[in-house]
Amino acid sequence: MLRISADKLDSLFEAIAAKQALYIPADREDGEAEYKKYVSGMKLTSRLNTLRSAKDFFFPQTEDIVEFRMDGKKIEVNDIRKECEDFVIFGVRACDARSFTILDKVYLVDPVDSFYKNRRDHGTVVTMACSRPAETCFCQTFGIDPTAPEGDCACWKAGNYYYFKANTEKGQVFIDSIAGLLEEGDTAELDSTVARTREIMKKLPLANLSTENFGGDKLNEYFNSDKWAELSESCLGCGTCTFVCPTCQCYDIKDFNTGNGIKRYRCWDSCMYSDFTKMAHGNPRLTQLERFRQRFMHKLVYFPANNNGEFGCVGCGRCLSKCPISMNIVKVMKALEDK
Amino acid sequence: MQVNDNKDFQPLIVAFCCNWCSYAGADLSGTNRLNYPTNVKIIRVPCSCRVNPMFILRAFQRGADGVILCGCHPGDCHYTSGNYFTRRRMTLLFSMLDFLGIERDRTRVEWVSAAEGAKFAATMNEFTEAVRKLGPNRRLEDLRCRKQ
Amino acid sequence: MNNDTLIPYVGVVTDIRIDTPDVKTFRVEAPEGGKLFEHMPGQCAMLSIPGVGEAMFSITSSPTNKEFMEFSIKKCGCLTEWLHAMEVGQMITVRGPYGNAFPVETELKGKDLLFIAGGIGLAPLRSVINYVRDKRENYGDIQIIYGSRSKDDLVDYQEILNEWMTDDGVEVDLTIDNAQEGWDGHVGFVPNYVKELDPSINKTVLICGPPIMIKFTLAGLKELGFKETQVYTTMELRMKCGVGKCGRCNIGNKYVCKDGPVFRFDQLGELPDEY
Amino acid sequence: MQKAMIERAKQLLADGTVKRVIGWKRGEFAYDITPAVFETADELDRDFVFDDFTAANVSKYLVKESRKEGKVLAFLKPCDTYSLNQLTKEHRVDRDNIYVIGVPGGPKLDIEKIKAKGITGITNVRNENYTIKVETIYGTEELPFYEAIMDKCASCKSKKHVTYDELMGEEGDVLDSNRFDMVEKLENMTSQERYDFWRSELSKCIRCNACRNVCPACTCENCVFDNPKSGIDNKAPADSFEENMFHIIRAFHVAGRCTDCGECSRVCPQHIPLHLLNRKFIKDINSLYGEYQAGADTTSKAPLNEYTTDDCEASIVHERGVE
Repeated sequence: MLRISADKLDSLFEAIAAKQALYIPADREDGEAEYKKYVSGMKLTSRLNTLRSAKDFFFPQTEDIVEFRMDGKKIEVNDIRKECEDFVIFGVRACDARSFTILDKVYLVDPVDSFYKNRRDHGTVVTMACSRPAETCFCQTFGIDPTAPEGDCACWKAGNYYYFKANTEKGQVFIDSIAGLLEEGDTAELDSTVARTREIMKKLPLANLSTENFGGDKLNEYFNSDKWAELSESCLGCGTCTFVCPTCQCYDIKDFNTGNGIKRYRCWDSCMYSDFTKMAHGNPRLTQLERFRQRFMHKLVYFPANNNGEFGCVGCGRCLSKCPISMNIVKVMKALEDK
Repeated sequence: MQVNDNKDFQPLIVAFCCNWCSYAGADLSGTNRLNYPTNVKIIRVPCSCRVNPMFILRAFQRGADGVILCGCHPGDCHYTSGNYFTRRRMTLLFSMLDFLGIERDRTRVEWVSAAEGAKFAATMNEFTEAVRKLGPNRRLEDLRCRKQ
Repeated sequence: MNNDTLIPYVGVVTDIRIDTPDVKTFRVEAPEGGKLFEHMPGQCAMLSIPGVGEAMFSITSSPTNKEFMEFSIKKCGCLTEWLHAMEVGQMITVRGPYGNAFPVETELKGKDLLFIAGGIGLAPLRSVINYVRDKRENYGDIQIIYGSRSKDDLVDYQEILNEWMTDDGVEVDLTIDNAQEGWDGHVGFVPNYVKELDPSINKTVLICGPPIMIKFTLAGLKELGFKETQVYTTMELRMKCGVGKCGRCNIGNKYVCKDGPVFRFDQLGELPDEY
Repeated sequence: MQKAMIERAKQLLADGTVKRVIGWKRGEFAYDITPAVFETADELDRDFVFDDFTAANVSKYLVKESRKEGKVLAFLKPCDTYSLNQLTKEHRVDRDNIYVIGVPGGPKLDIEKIKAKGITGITNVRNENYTIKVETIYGTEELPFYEAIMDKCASCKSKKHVTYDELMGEEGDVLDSNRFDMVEKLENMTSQERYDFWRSELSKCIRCNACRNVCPACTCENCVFDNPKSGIDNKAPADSFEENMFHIIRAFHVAGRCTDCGECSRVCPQHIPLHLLNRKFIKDINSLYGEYQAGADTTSKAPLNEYTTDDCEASIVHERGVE
């Protein structure tokens, strides 16, 4: 298998960054990690994952869609889309890599979202296998193997080496582009690392969480569950869970008057917000109970109903650690199952 | 920010003037043919107390380089006490803007009575000059609103 | 790059008709004339005034009209207030068509049709009614039961009087909520009127109106012997994208903008009660 | 303490004094505690928790809970009682419908601080004589208690309960805290340094509104940032201006009403030190208009709701501090 020794990682990054923009998860002053554009000397974080998910690369928090020039009764529409430049995201975890396939199921189905597709076409995702999962991890619940991540190209760290394997054509192109720096090597150390990680995964506190009681066929059963009132009672109605979530894909479209034209932009929206479904004549989701229910029903019931049983969660655990009141999908799943 | 090399820069100043004193003061300076910069845009408000901190911020957002708030002298408010509240509010707001690193010379409160046409013109000249020295507002501007 | 569905076309308002004190009908054409796009009866479009907002409206004109599209809009919020303040010649932005349509070419073909509408609820049905009238040979009898608060609140009143009522095989029954001078027709709520009229249960029903009217009318229809599979309605929820991606107009796992807005009542029955 | 609280709550439920209890509910792990309402003794026995991680301020929930039928029992830490007093003053809660039991305050632990030390796979956290033993699937780690306490607890202003119907544990005092140290440090920087500091902090904002929604002083029915007619409901930090605007207005709107409970910074997923903005206002108010602690009582007028004729002029901002 192709590999590179850990001390040459910097030169690998340099080589990639010389050709296209490279983003790696790096440390921030407050101890969290976030994706940053690579500059010489930047180091990979030691944190398991970034605070914000990797969805930002394909579905940024805000983006301009179209511009209008208003002149009396006349309107001129300007398409301001530009072809995106090629970029590489290095070090995406297996959970986030799966989140891209989930977002694809929303944005790449007819009618294709050209803004998303543009970025997707130009981005190469290099994933990084996990070896030290956290207590909040439950990706295995959704059939994700963190020791064999998806993405265009997968990468493993074992001992003193980083190993690479292409999963897609794009990944192969990526490997070919850095082939000069890689060397063939045996995988004994890699195999033992993977085996060790698999043992750790069995010990994770959420290892036994299962989706067998969820899916599209549970719609009425769970929608009418009396558990929602209790689960949602302390929800603040903030958007933290939705904004750190790698699969939350809802957006709002808003206009901003710049004084010399109107910019129409889209931005992340949260089903937890009171104005999410508010109309001139009323709101079908009047209290936090309905909004809270919508978020979890979407991930556990509606999404699988529309996508052959695939769930809208990847078990990255971000909402578990970031919710201000520690209410999260794991607690919801356990409460709903507990009849 | 380099000071003094902005000779050509003409700052946009937004002046909120209370209807009873300062706006009349501005009127008087006009009828007395006193000069003050044309780039001072006056917004008339019923009382200086009407000015919400949001107004100040939005003026900056929409391209103002300096914002000045003019009201009746303390004790002379048409509504008895409006300008006293303004004074506390704006003190705290300006202090906060300063705390965030926004140049403190971009904001000012000045009391101008209906009889002080000369003071109004002088204040505007002085304030415009102070802002001109600072250069364009970059720290509290909205890039989307920048004129292309 | 292909044209994205989020990027709208520009349309020109070429005529504004005042229907009722709070409903106006806007005629929209492409700047070079003609329609902006083709649609089927029941489909919707996103209208917007940039800087004010964007919202979904049903297209009230029939697809058989080849020159323009019409939208009947009730003044009830921020955007609609702006729309009502428009003058002829004003440009607006339009994108669409969105959603499914009434199955006029499949399930409704050859059937006797019963339209029940209340207030502005006539707007989406008008498209179907005119479509069916223009392709008269494909459909059986047509009955239209339409009610409103008062005579002044009847949308498209002139068209009803001059065109629909004069057609052969079209029966129009109007009602208003409270008696009023100059009105010698029926007085009473739509649900009761439907029961009084006792329509044949062989008819296929298309219903649209305020939720409370739909609820009671449906109960009444069931009493008369109608089945849920015979009744169609059209829904409305807050929408932003129109293509089932922005994630807010869902009822259960169905998106009103993409899987709707037209639903048959047996389909709605399978969905959670959140609309 | 936890046991005594559960017993007392059960008594009050049983004798009909209260109908509901608001407190904290245990979570999946040792640290993920959720504010919750308990209605039965069973629920209390099973889920009620009061430990080193119950940092959440539950007083805002009383806005809703106190309007329901029947009295609600609230366990409040000293800092939480300030919030409740402030809410009482603003008529946002029905104080007569709340039975307050004062419970000892922190310092509480901040799990983020433990995780920032690279500790992961946490299965249990124990406090043994102010040494924290963190059990993880990778082994046990130790660290001194005070290295992992909440920022808000590290600069605690008071251990005194300002309102209660009953007290459990010992009453503390108002402390001589160091809470303005960081504000002062920033004031002594140059304007450019301050600008850079806040830009790097505020640019992290994802506008999740957690700081606003958790704030016991933010109880407007419809926030100006959610109101489509306000012209500023832009929902996202689309420009650096939006970030500044949101946080200035958020802090300004609670100026003179903020009790400095520190919830805004606690809940911020991006660790922005939002409490510094609030503290700047508190410090200014104290120095310009006299010492004032919001929530210390239920009768005094808020500093922005009153004035004196000899208040300082706004130009004072120009005259002091570093340019």
